[in-house]
Amino acid sequence: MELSFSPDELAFRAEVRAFIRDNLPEDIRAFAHRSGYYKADQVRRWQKILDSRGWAAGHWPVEFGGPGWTAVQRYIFNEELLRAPAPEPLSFNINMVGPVIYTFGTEEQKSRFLPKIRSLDWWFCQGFSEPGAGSDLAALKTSAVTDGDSYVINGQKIWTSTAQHADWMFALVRTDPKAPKKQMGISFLLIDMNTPGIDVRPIVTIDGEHHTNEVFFDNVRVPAENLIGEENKGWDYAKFLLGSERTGIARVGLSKGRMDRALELARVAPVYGGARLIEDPGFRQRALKLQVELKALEISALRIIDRQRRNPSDKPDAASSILKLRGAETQQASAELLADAAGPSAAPFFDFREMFSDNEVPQGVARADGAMRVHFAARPATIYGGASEVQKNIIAKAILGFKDKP
Amino acid sequence: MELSFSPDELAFRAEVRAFIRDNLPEDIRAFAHRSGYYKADQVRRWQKILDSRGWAAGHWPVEFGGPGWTAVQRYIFNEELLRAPAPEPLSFNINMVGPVIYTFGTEEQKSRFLPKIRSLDWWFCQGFSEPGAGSDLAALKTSAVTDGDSYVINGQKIWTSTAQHADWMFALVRTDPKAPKKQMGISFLLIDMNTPGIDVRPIVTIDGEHHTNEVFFDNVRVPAENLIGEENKGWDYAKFLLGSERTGIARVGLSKGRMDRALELARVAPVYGGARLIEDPGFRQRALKLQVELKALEISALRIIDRQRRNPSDKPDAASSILKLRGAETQQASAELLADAAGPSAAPFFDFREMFSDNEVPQGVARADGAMRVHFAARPATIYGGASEVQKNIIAKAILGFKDKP
Amino acid sequence: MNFEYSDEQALLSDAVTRFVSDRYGLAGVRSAAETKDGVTAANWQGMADMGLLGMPFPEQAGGFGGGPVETQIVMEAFGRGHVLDPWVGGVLLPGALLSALDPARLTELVPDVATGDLVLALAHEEDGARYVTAQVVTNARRCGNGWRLSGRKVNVLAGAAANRLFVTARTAGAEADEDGISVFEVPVDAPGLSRTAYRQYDGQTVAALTLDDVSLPDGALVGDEGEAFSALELALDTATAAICAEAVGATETMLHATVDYLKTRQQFGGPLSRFQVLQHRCAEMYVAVEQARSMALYAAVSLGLEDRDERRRAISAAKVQCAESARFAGQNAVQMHGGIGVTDELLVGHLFRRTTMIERQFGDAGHHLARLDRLGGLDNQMGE
Amino acid sequence: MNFEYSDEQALLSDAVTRFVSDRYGLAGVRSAAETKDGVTAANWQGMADMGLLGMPFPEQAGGFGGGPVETQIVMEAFGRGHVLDPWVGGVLLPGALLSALDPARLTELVPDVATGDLVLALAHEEDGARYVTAQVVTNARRCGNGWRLSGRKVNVLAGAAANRLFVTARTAGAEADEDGISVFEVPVDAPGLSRTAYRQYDGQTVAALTLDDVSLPDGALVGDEGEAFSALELALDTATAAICAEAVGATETMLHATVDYLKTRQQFGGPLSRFQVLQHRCAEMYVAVEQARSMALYAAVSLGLEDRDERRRAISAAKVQCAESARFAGQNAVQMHGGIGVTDELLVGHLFRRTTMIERQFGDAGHHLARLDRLGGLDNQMGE
Repeated sequence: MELSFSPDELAFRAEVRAFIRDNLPEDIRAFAHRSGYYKADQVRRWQKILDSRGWAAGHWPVEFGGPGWTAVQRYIFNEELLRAPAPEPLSFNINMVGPVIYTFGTEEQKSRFLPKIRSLDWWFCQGFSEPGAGSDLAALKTSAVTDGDSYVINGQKIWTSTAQHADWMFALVRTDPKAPKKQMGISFLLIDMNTPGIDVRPIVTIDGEHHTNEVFFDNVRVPAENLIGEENKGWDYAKFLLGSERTGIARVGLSKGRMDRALELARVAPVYGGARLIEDPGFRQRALKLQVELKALEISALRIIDRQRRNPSDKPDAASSILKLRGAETQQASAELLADAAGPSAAPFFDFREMFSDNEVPQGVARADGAMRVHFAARPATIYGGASEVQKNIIAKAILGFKDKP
Repeated sequence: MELSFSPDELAFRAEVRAFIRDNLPEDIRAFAHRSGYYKADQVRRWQKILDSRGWAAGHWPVEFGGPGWTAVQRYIFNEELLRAPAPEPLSFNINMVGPVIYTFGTEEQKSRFLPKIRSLDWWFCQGFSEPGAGSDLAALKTSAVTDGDSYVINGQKIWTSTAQHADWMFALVRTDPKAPKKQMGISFLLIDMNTPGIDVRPIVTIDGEHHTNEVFFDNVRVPAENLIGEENKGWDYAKFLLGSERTGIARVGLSKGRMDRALELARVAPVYGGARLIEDPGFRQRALKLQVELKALEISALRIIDRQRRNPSDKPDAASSILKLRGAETQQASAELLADAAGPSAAPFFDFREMFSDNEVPQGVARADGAMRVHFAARPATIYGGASEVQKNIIAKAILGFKDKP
Repeated sequence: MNFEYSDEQALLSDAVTRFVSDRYGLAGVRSAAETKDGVTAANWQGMADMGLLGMPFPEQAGGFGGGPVETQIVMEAFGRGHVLDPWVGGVLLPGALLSALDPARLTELVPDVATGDLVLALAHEEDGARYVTAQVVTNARRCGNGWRLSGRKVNVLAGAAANRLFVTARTAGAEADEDGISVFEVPVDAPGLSRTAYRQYDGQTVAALTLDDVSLPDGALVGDEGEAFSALELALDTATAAICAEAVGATETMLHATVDYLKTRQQFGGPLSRFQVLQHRCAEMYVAVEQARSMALYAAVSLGLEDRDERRRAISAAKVQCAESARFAGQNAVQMHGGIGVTDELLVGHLFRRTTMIERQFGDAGHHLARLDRLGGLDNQMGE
Repeated sequence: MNFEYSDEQALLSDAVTRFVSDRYGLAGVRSAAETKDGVTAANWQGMADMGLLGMPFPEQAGGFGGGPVETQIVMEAFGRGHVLDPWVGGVLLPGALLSALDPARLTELVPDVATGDLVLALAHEEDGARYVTAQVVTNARRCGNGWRLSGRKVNVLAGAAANRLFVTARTAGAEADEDGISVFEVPVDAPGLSRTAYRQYDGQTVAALTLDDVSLPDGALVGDEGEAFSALELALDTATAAICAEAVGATETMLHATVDYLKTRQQFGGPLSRFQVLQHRCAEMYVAVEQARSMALYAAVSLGLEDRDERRRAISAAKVQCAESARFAGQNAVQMHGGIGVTDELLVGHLFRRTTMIERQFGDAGHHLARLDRLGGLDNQMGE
């Protein structure tokens, strides 16, 4: 029993910290600190830097360019990136489509896609959700009909984050509409986003930004060689993808980074009587309670990693639902603390899209311009990737053995 | 629009306060202050004092001995009792069986029962709940079979609070087991607790006390003249009873009284550094938040009373579910604040039943002996009289119009 | 005790509700986005026609004599329909300040405010002052027969549209002293004054002002020199009570929108409304809305109190409750809408941005709990 | 990083779990209620036979060399089965104090403690001291070659059963000074000492002591005069870590009991378990238990830290989490059981009384959050 990191693990953490300090471009660091946000080109540049260090894909097998890290090293690496903050390797590429390809893809697919996925030369987006399906993913309707050596795709995807930047999409499409169960008859396709017939339309979210999209397919032709695995087995690959590498989902480092920033602001923000916000009893109580929750969550994450190390299993570990559930809540709580620390300085809307070029905010009006954006952007954390309600259903069924369908 | 009490209402409040101050026996005041609790004989004595002042039954019609108060006066009266604290008129008598009798009873029943119900010469308990029925009251099984001029009762009641003190029980019994719906075939009977065949067995609750009981009926003969209203219509009378006089259910005064006591203790309890608990930031924040909640709840209660005054209706007002729900929560929160203010002084178990006479607590060990008892005794507040979950169902259905059965 | 609206109040409520439902909602969001200065001309004219722009002023000053309860009625309706036009910033807040500091000056202005020809604004907040009302660094010094002002003001409500500006400045004392704060009327075309409009996250357009040695005549001083603090605090408390009512209206709309959405939205083979956790969450939102409504009323009524500390306690308690209710109801409305709740396609997302700002406007829950704490809590029960 | 139990630890866990499930639960509540002094003789002997009474002491002292992780294993099992016999009060807490103050004296005692012949107790808490460790009014003054003690002690764990008492008393300083606190060994039959046993709400039997000019020889002083505070704090931190683990076990049992109850209990024509709000509440209880388990581990491991402030931060953070988890899980277990949950007929009601006491024992969440605050928060992130 040893809760602390070993000397080797601590050395690794120091190495990661030093690498970030020395190699993260200053403009990325400054922009993130100001906005809690990254631009697409910043994500690409940083991923190339990581790739040249061999750190682009922490949990990939060495033969495909992984660094051969332990689960603890992977955890440390992610947490350090989040807290720095520095961009994480794009999840669609590294955590999702990459593992699907090296597990189920052909040799040709592996050699064609994996290096470019790792280096982010090819940016992937995820085409799973559809309007009307909500959390019921398998209710998808987008159709793929075989025509010679191609599939012809028609339909619509929604909540397609970063589609506006993406070179490729990995998508679930319906290849057999007559299959007896809705989970059958679905295939997993890679779609070049430059193919004619694809229309990407922005969805603006409550943080005022354009992260996500609707994507329309009108007779889009996809070569059959872009099918992953077997036709009509796509649901299996999707389940594999959604269950993999969930120990980082607590994202404790992200919350810690927000807490760091909130305390930094609170040390200068005035309150009544000439004191600073950091001395305010209510603020301190909230910050202290959040520290305790984060510490508990961090240890819970490490406990689950450790258990998985000792009892490896292919099945997703239901206990990691704790990490998603409580992780999302603490991301929100830390974002809220940050917004509260910023106070009125967070009110002005900063348009990182530069869509409204006439909405010019005078220099110096606000010193905490990213705080409100971070607060709004944190709200979906309890919705996407399995909403909190879904995580509780999982715990109730898989861990507590409730059989009644709620 | 006038949120404050009118001069007349304020004068009435002053009159009630003065009456309590001048007439509440000192032993009752001292015992309640020490324990948050009353003994049965104290409840009886105080009720007689109120009755001789004409204040025993605030909302009864004047012809049956009510004082002719407005809804606001009734609210003020109850809140003053709770905050003093002084015993409330026994709910079983005054809020429950009394109104049923003067609304549905015969003239003989009215003249026989109402004066003794008002004066508490006859203490009533409520025989509704049964083992196995839980919140599903209408699933009751205790049977009443006609035999000449009597009913013969067999079965079992549970959660029969104060049955050990009661002279009478008002009970729901099944007179027609073949009725097409379980709500039909139920009758409302008054049962003399001295009748042979009744066995009262104590249930000890987590506060270590004996408030409630199981009551067993073995061929208990009840004269047919003790039937209220029509046979097999008992469910209607029970619904009438449960829906009546719900504006006092927030019991804000009770919570305020607990808060008063908690602050009193906090002014002397030491914390680190030579300060007192009342200066502790965390304690103050909790107390302040609770004050705000109580103020909101009080105004919500007055708003509902005012609306009912302007739009009288026979139907229970679903909005009063707010009062039960939030009222029970604030009763618990104030009890918890009290227990926390008392700290280790609340740990010793004080046995007001004197059942364990060898559990003698040395004088002076604890100065806040009732605090933990109050905390435990407050837990059922969210369970009895319609659990919090049931109140939320009521709001969801009756106010928000959700039709799906959850 | 009586919570009933008078006949006039009931008529006002109906009229404002109709006005708002005709013109605002998502349509109002779009028209507000098209304005440069945050005022939708046609809607502002509509408010003038209904008498809303003169409502809070005494009849002898040419207003309609509405009090805090009328403001509460208007703001609740504005909240329900997400009215972005700056009635609080352009009418109520500066009006309350002038009414306390210099009623005669207000009487002069009221007729043109009531027709919509004049939009007022109070420029008080400074960058980094957070919620400390007395934190005024902008300074005014006497210069011959007049004054010279220098400093910066931010987040000025109605500041982009205003054609009469009232600016707080320090004429004595140190940075956060309550004594020594004065109010000046500054012509919008005064040399040395520049203003920049920008949007806040809730879609309101506000302004930042820079005063670079702006020269003003002696008569620009409003009220007594250095004595503005308590009027300023009263005006801010008045505006706080107003946005408490706005929060009630906004959360009510979010609740109804959520209930409707759950009843309609099909998922896993049935409507979302069949899930008990969602039904219960809506029930809790309903409780939150009603508790906020009670405290918004309490705030409104408290504005008339003689005892200044009693008023401050009531306003702070109300803001704590309304902020908490807005937070709970807003966050859960978004959560239960799922993906669509975090977009700008439904009104609920816009209302959420507004209630999130209301939580913090004129002091967040922490600020007001601290103020309540300093004043010994409600009824001064925790005081000395 | 490694959370795995060693083989010995795994064996210990199995053995204690078996022992507890054989002897405790509701049966243990009844046997504890029959004792006068709070120790069930047969069960205490059983603990001796298993080596639990000597477990936390060094092997060279005749113990079994168990550390904080072993304590955590034992206490979690004790919590699961609601063990009322005073292992913390009679073995762990006074043992930790002696180990820090006077290891030689401990070595003398260990053999008899391990066999169960000796039950120790630390009499420290005073009436009205709340959680202030340095609040010691009981005084000891030198008198010839010895000492004379006067004062009162309350809520002494294992105090009714103990045959070796260790009492804190002030030899210098003012009421709440950290300096000037000393520990004395007081024979249970010392003239002037009286003790009264009574029950606490959780069913534990404790004692109040009155010391009326009790005369002690010079050798009664344990450790250095006036220097006991930091050992006392370490001992209390050790006991705090132990009851954190107990809370984990107790809440885990309450969770399982609730899940089973919901699956079994029929209401409105079906099992309660079909209600989604109840399922989700159980899921939240599960999260609460797991978060508490993580922090109980953190507390255990922190006891070995060199840096005293780091240890204090960790213990306080753990107590805050475990108190909050105990509160949430306990209150909801009772709520979901409904009426039967507030009676003493099911174990859940007894466990709830115990977890409610654990919340407050050795300092409640407010006390420990304040301590964490004084120490600048975790990692001293909020310090100067």
